[in-house]
Amino acid sequence: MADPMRIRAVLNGDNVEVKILIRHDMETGLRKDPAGQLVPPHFIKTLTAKYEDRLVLDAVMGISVSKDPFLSFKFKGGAKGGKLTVTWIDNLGDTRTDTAIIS
Amino acid sequence: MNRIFIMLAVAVVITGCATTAVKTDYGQYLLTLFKTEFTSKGPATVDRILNRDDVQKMCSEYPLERTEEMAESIQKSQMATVKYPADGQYLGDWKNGEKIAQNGRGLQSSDPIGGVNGGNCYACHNITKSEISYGNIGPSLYNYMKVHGSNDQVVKYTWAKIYNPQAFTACSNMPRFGHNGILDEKQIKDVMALLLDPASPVNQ
Amino acid sequence: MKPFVVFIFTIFLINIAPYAIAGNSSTDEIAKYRELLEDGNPAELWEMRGEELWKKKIAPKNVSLEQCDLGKGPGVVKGAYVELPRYFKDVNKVMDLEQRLVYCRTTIQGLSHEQAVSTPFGSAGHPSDIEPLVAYITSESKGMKMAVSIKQPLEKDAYEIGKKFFFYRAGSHDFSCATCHSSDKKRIRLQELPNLLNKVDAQKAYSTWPAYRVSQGEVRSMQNRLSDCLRQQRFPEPIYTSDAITALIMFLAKNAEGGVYDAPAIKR
Amino acid sequence: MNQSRRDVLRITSILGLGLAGGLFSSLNVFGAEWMPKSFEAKNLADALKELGVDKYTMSSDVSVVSAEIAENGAVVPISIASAIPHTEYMAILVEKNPSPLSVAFNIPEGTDAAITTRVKMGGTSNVYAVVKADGKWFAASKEIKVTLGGCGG
Repeated sequence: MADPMRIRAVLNGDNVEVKILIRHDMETGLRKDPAGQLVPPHFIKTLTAKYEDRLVLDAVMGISVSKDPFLSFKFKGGAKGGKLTVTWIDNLGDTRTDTAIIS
Repeated sequence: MNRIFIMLAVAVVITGCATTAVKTDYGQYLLTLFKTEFTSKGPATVDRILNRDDVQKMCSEYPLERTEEMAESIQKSQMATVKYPADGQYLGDWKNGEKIAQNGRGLQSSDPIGGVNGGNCYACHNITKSEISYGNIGPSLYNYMKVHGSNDQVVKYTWAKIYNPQAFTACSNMPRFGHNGILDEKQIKDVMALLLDPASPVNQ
Repeated sequence: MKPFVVFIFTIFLINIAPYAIAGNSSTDEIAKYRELLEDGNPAELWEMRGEELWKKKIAPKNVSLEQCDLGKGPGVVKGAYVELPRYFKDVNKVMDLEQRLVYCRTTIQGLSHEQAVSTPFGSAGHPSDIEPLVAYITSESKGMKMAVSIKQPLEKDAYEIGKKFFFYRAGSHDFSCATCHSSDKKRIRLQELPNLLNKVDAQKAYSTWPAYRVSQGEVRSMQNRLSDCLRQQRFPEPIYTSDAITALIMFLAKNAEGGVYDAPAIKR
Repeated sequence: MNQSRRDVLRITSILGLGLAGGLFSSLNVFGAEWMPKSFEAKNLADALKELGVDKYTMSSDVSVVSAEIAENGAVVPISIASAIPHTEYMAILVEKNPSPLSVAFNIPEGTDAAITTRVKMGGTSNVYAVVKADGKWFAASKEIKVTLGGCGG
């Protein structure tokens, strides 16, 4: 159900520079809809990024990460053409995995 | 919808050939579009944009410059609208005035009918030292008393300026808060106190 | 004489400095905030979804939008936006992008008008199909120069009506578009207001819409942007894909002529 | 028809179980688990305590980079970084938020201890970067002002 992520992974010198954009509402559970009803919480709890089989980032998130989350980081040891795979899971059990090829 | 634009187009071609009154006609077409395409919502009624007073009409027609006679006639007619407080008390509670100055809501299509309107003064004016998020469409009002004094004349001028700024500047960008019923008499007193109470942060 | 001048100048500096610096550093920090946002623009997610929607066959006719003529021939998306709004012969009418999309959704894809204009502006949990389509189509004009035409008589009419609209003062607050957008270097709160009568400002403003608005968490189209301006102007609500708004868009697009298009952007 | 539909369902549910099981167990092995007590803590001190931070040192080797003024509190770009060797864990906390802990990262070997993300801020507040290196905790903070913007409506 979830929309695909936008993942960029670019080799720059020794570093692979990674930028991830995720389409997710990140509902806090504190917001009221126009009818005045509380909108239930719906947010990503965990995210992992793997280069091939190696874990390169591992995040846990709360309700105060912004809507449509953005993450940017760097790691060493990646090669052009290698695969970077990102997976997130939210509090309702929705999950999404996308892969980018390092350029 | 399609038909309207086609009709308008035909009208333009005809009048365009026959007369020179094309310029005013565009205004008429715009009114037709307002009538057919806009809907009243909450306090924001269609009537509000269809039926304008002479000042709105004149300032729309001559938006960037106008003759001295025009300006004077607007200022004179608007000065006559100013109602001073019946009890002779001009200053209310500056703390409430600050709230009014911060509040940008009221009278929008998204606002409730009969809700409390803000003055949104900070949108255009620097007012207090502590609020860094202020606009510059209007002049700074910080240190208002130091700059203008606080004698009776200044107090009356300030009241009239908030009530109907066009009494002093024809086609001013500032809303006519009193004349157009945006703020009531008590609210204007509170905003007056924000500017003219020695204890107000404006004068600290 | 000289020391006296210096003395006065120093006093002047001391007096104005604290305010001037406060004002400048605030706007500098806002500029920095915006720069940081540009590092990652969620509008790209809308562009991806929009491209998918453009190519997706949907009921009732089971066809995609790929035969939609945005002015440069059926299916041509590249560069279409910098020439919109424009006159379309098949309807004998000036249309902006969103009107044209609704037209294609009804005539080519066979949706009813109600279906074609449903949820024009998305919100959390209620995504719009139109905003992603707009994001995709506009992104295909990145780097091109704004080049709307007002040669066709109906295009010229739209421009003139839009100009009237821009200066039209009405409502409880006597506001028009011009109230906030006809002089240089003005701010509302800390937000800089483009002078839409000044070419440089008009180009910069127009070429960065639509945009992902961080305050709303959605990509907002030009029809949405102007409707929201009107709301804050205390005007009543225009129907979606109103000709009055298209006329206003035409006026603004023409003022931005020659500006290099760079949207969807990211904004407050 | 019914039979095949049931098969599909069965396959899906088995896959679902397998996936969920596999994923969660791999997370347990490789990554962090979501810590309800830390995320639900209502003030900075409690959030730090739940993270296991008994004491920490403010360090100039840790940084929080952002604009000093945010035009909108819903999206505030924040970069945190640590120049301390063997930084293995980093977290962002917004002191005045109803729940201060926003996000935390395990930094595997080979990954830079420098991450950029975006958080929501209820209002003007100090934002903390708290990092763990060689079992010790370090921190840095920066005040970010959240302003009222736009036309106010």
